[in-house]
Amino acid sequence: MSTLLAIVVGCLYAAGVYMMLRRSLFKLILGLVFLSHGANLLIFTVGGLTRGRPPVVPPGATGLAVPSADPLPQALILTAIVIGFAVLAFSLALFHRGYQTFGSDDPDDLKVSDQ
Amino acid sequence: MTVAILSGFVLALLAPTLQRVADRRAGWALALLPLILSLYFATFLKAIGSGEVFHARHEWVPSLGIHLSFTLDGLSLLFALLINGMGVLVLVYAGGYMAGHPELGRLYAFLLMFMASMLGLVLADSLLVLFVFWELTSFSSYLLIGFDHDRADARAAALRALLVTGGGGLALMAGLLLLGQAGGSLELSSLTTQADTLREHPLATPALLLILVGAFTKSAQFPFHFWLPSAMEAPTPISAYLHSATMVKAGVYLLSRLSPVFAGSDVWIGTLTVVGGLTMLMGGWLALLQSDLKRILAYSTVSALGTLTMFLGIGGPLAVQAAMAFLLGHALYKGALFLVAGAVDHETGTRDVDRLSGLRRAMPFTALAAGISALSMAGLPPLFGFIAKELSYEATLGAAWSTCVTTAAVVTNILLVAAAGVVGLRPFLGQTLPTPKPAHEAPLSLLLGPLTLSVVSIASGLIPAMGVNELLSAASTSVLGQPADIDLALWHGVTPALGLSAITLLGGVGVFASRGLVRKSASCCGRVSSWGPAGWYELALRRMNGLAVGQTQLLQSGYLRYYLMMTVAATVGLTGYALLGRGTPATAWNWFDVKFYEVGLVALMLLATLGALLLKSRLAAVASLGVVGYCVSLVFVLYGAPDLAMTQFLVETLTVILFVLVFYHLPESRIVSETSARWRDAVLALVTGVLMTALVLVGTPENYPPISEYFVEHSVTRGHGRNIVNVILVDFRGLDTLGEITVLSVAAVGVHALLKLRRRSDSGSETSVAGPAPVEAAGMLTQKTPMGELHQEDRDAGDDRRGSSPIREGDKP
Amino acid sequence: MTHVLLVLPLLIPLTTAAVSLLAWRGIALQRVLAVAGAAALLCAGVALLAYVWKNGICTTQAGAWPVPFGITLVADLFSALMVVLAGVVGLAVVVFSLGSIDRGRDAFGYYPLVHSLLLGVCGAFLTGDLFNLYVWFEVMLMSSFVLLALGGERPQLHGGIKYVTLNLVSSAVFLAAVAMLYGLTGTLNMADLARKLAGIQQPALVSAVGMLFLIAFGIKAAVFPLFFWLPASYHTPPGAVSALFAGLLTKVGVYALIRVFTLIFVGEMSFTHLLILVLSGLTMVTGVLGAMAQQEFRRVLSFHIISQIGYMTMGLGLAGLAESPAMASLALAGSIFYIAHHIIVKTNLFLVSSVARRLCGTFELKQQGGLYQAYPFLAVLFLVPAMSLAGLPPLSGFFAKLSLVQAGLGAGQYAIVATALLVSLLTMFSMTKIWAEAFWKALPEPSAPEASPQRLSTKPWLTLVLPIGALATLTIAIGLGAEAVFTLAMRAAQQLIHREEYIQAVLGGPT
Amino acid sequence: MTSLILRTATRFLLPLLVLFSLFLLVRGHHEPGGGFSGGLVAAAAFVLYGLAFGIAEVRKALPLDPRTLIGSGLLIAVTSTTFSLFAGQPLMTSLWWKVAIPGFGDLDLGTPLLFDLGVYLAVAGVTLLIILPLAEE
Repeated sequence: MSTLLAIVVGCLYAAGVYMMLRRSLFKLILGLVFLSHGANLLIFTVGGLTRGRPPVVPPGATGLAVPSADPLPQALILTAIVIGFAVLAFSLALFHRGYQTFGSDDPDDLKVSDQ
Repeated sequence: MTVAILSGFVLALLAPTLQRVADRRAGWALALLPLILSLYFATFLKAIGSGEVFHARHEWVPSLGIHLSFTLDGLSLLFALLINGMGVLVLVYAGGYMAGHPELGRLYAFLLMFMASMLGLVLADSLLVLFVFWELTSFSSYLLIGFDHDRADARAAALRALLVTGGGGLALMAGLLLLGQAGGSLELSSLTTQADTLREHPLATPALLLILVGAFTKSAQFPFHFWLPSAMEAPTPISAYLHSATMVKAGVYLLSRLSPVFAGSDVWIGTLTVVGGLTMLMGGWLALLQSDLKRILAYSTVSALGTLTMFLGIGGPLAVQAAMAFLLGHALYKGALFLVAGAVDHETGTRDVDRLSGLRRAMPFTALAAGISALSMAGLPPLFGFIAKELSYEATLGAAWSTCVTTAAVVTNILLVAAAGVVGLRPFLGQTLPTPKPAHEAPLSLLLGPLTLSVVSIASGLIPAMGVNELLSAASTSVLGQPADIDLALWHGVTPALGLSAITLLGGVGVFASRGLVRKSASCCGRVSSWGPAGWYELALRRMNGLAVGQTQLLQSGYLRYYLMMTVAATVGLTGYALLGRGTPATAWNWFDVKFYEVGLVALMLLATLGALLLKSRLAAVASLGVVGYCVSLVFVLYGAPDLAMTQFLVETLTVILFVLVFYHLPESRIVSETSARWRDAVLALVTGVLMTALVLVGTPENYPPISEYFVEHSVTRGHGRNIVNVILVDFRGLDTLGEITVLSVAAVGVHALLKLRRRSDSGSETSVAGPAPVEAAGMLTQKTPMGELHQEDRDAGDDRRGSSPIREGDKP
Repeated sequence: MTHVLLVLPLLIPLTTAAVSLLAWRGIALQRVLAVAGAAALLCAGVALLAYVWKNGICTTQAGAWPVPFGITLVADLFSALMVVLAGVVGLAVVVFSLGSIDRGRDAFGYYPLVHSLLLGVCGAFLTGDLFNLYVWFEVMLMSSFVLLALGGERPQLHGGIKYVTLNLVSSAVFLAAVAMLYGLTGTLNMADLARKLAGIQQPALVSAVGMLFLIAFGIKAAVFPLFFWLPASYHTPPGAVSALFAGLLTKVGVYALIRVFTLIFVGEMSFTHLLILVLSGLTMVTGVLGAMAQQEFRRVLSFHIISQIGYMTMGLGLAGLAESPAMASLALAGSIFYIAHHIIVKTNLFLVSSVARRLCGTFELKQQGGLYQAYPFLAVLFLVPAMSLAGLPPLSGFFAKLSLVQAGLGAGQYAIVATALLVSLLTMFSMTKIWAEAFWKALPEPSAPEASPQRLSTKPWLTLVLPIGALATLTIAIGLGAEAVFTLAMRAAQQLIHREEYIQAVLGGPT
Repeated sequence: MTSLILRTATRFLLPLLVLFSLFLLVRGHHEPGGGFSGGLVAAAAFVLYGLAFGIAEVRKALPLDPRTLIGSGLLIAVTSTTFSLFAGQPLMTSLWWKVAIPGFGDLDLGTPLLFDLGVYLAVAGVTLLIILPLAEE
């Protein structure tokens, strides 16, 4: 499965990059979401996959009897998901304001602020 | 010694205040400092004449090898006396010349800063300290040349001087550091002691060449000379001080200083003699072609600097003595002539020699000083200029290729005799011509300088034993690195040098008489001058600016897509090269344990991804995005991550809601990139994807037991929780979570502000929220409404500039 | 003592931000809190620096979990110095903001945002854990996003979208890089990583991961060819915000680069550090050329940031290629000195630009003028940092440049030395451009009617000039007292070069 | 959206969902859940309420302004981490107490739970602060 997921990760990154390069801020933000999915799955895959055994100690026990999924990548991903959400919400608001101000969804119209 | 240097800087800080308080007397008052310093340094004359050397040393930045070490030997003493002596005269002169100027206080400050820097330069023993002061002189001369800052010409001239000398300064810095590396020390005193081994070091020649660049730029040697004439934009007191007597001699000083280390090496002799000789000839010729008093003087200064450089290149006791004598003589007469030129300009309103004549009647004292100095410049006895010139001829006659060198010197001197006539005699003799301002005698403050210098010229010519002998001997001793005894005298008997002097004088008079002809014929080939180094400088500047604009338009194009593309390409390129560029690493293919429902899940996910990629409808694309998110959440479920799954599920739902809220009302996007762009992007995207896949495949092998084993073990016993992920979040790695909720909070504040804070905001809740903000703190703005003030503050010019920006106003009602 | 000192730089801004958010109705209170918080942060930083100077590298384990399992906070001299600098910039900018930020921004959380930015910055400096570094980076980034866009003016949105997008790419790369390292070594603690990575026999993979870090941090540091977001955005927010960004943000990227490439990725230095050196040269040149092409005060300054980032990374590159540890230390010390100098000087220049904008009504140099005649004091306050930036002795920039050049010559890397020197001449050129246009030149006639240099009323004048004056004084002090700062930089560099010291301090247990 | 059924249902759902979110928070230390999911659910409850009654009503129904929620959440979280500093322990060192509740048994109470509560409040406040103005647009 890790091989399959590796390919999925690649596809998500590719999709993200492709979308970010489109002339649409909407696609740009979609692309960002895909990048963050890709990164999350990458952590998940690289951290090692274990089927179906959540890292929760049964009541009464003090440790896990059987090897279970690595909890650390999960915690990292959780943090990353939340941060990704914060970033997404802000980008959406930024886009929203931008659209209201310039009336355009085309990033090429943002050219004037540079040289 | 250190106090002597620092006092100048301190006084510079106080000068503007003093000027406000003392007004007309400020110049006289400020001149007291250099006067005291001159006397102070003069007291060393006896001891140094008898071979003593004085040192002072303080720690400054020892870890970088910079010690504030100073040495006073003959050479330093000569310069110190020149700097301070001229300083006295110039400060007094400036007070009269610039009387009533609103920025006179600043002028004093800059002059004093310059004086102190120059003093530091000639006293420094550490090469880096020397460099520090070197740069300070460049910088203060920048401020001084641009003193008339309202004029674009003055600003351009200041910049030109700064760039040329500053550029040379950087070469000098590299050279000095290399020299320090080669010699293992940055102290001049210890470098000179190991001159022989140093010269053999492979770094010595590059170091020397770099240092020469620095010295040549500062001392206006060909091809860097062009900044000096244009620096005549500065008010005359500044030109007199910086561009005749002191700053331009800094390069010569440095060469003299390093002479004990390098003199005699082929590079040294060749470069200095050739460059110096060229500069000397060219300066003399160009001086003759000018009609502006200050420019004539400037070019003749260039010529003199060339002469000095040439003598240092020739080397040996005779040449060095000649150089030192010439240096002193030149400072005396050239300083006086500059001051005279200023006085003439000040009293008549013009500096054009063709419009000046017969001034001796209106300005007798000025005329007297001018005459004496001009004669000294022409090398007539009994003035000091004569002695210097005799010595020079003796030196050239004794040099290698003496015919060549002597001829050049004679030709140059002929030209300079003519120039001296143009500057010092022509305006004062003959018929009186009307001038823009009716001419009358200059005030005492303007006369003091020229007259004093003239007197010194005569005195040192007549009785050189009165200190001058000693001073120049001591200076030559320092330059040669071995005792040198000069016995200056007006009469040497009938020598070849005397003959040359006579030829020079006759030739000079001849050229002076026919200078009209010379100038006319020269103006025919005037176009040649635009080919000179000044033209190169302008061209280089333009090219550089063109390059800058071109490069910036290319790189900082404003297209976000290109920025992204570059960034992604750099990522893929560098990472890919590091990973695959040097052989293929082993990968862990692992197809066997795939379950069929997993394949289904992945297929669904990829399908949805494709949907988000290709679907035209925004809602459909968002829905596809949601599907991908839920699939990811399912992956988490399958692989033992219920917390993740739950969070991912909730977040994905929120995401979709947000997307819908934002995009629901917007029209479809209709812009489609060109096919070629799509292909290009697709390739880049694909390569990125492949790289990431490859990274995952290569990066999975576990080399060490992960630290999470500790968490599993201690979650219940020490973390008091059975859900290990949550214990990690709130305890094991709680700091991450603290940061994470901060990110969330900040984002929320940002979203709120973005949506609520705006230009045409209805005065809703936020306005009242603002409450009684301290009015005086936001005070200078006049708008009543808080929202309106937004525009006052730092509105960006990016849009203001481009009124015709293609972007429409927002379509929100 | 260690436990408290190490966490104060985090707790102070965080608490300030949290309380300010609670007091979102009381703007006056927020202002007071902001100044007090920034001052406290500065004090805490100085105390920490003094403590580390005396006791060597110190660490604390968040949650008292043993290394490498919990999150370690580490202060060596480098990071402590950076915290002090963050405090200096924070305090200067907050005071400047008092007189320059409008009430609209005030009411929408300007001051808590500044403090959350400082939190992110200090967190990044102090953490010894790679994922934790990611989190602090995000705190910093998110705060900067909001500060950049706060006010929602058109140029801000323009710049903001580019800034956000490109920095998010950086975050994605960073995250992937951290994941790769965890996969390789099973740990996140930097010291532990450094030790374990040495035992991994996959140089290509390790270098590739190193490249990911180079890219991720390179974007934040605005290294060639990853700097586009910076000139696109830094000239758009209010002056105080640009100053804050200019002072701190890119330097966090540089800090991270230095940390990671002296501690963790030291296996293939002839490849990685040579690459860094080449990129440094390109960064210097492209940045300074960009600055030459600009005619707007803040744009010139923005491009100069890029150019000078090149100098900072140059030291890192040289350190990797130097033959002796002494030379490597000198190179890194040059970098550290440069960072310290640049943070102060650049912040100051942006603050000056903001004042100039107020006086002339525009940032466009062509339309500015007359400041030298009307405000000689301000002119001096500009000249000091500007000339320091150009490396004029004896100001701070000279010693920064000097030590780098010395190290470059010592390492025999003449090409980069020549580049650095040439670029410093061009820097001088564009600083004099600002000087000639905004200060020397008379104010052009047809500019906006309200835009004649006129004296500001006294109170904001004070809050505006006080920070500028203080920073200028600091620049001079660093120059004249270069020995103290350089000794500090040198010792910090030695700590970085002798990485065992760091590893020992962290893994050997809390002191 | 303003159907009677939804309104009636929401009136009941709001307290239920808030309760459920608290349940998630409390149970999170042992079973999947925790402050983050809890906070999200709590916020969702109010968003749902907004769908039924309009955003203005949510602002009225909210016990605290979202920004206050965020501020207090952050402050609680920070404060919970600093207790240990006073005890001479590193930041965030957890302190646990066994509290005997009659009829329930021993309860493990500790600073990490307080921290989680801070997370809960902050997340709820954040979500509301993001969604409410967007929904108002």
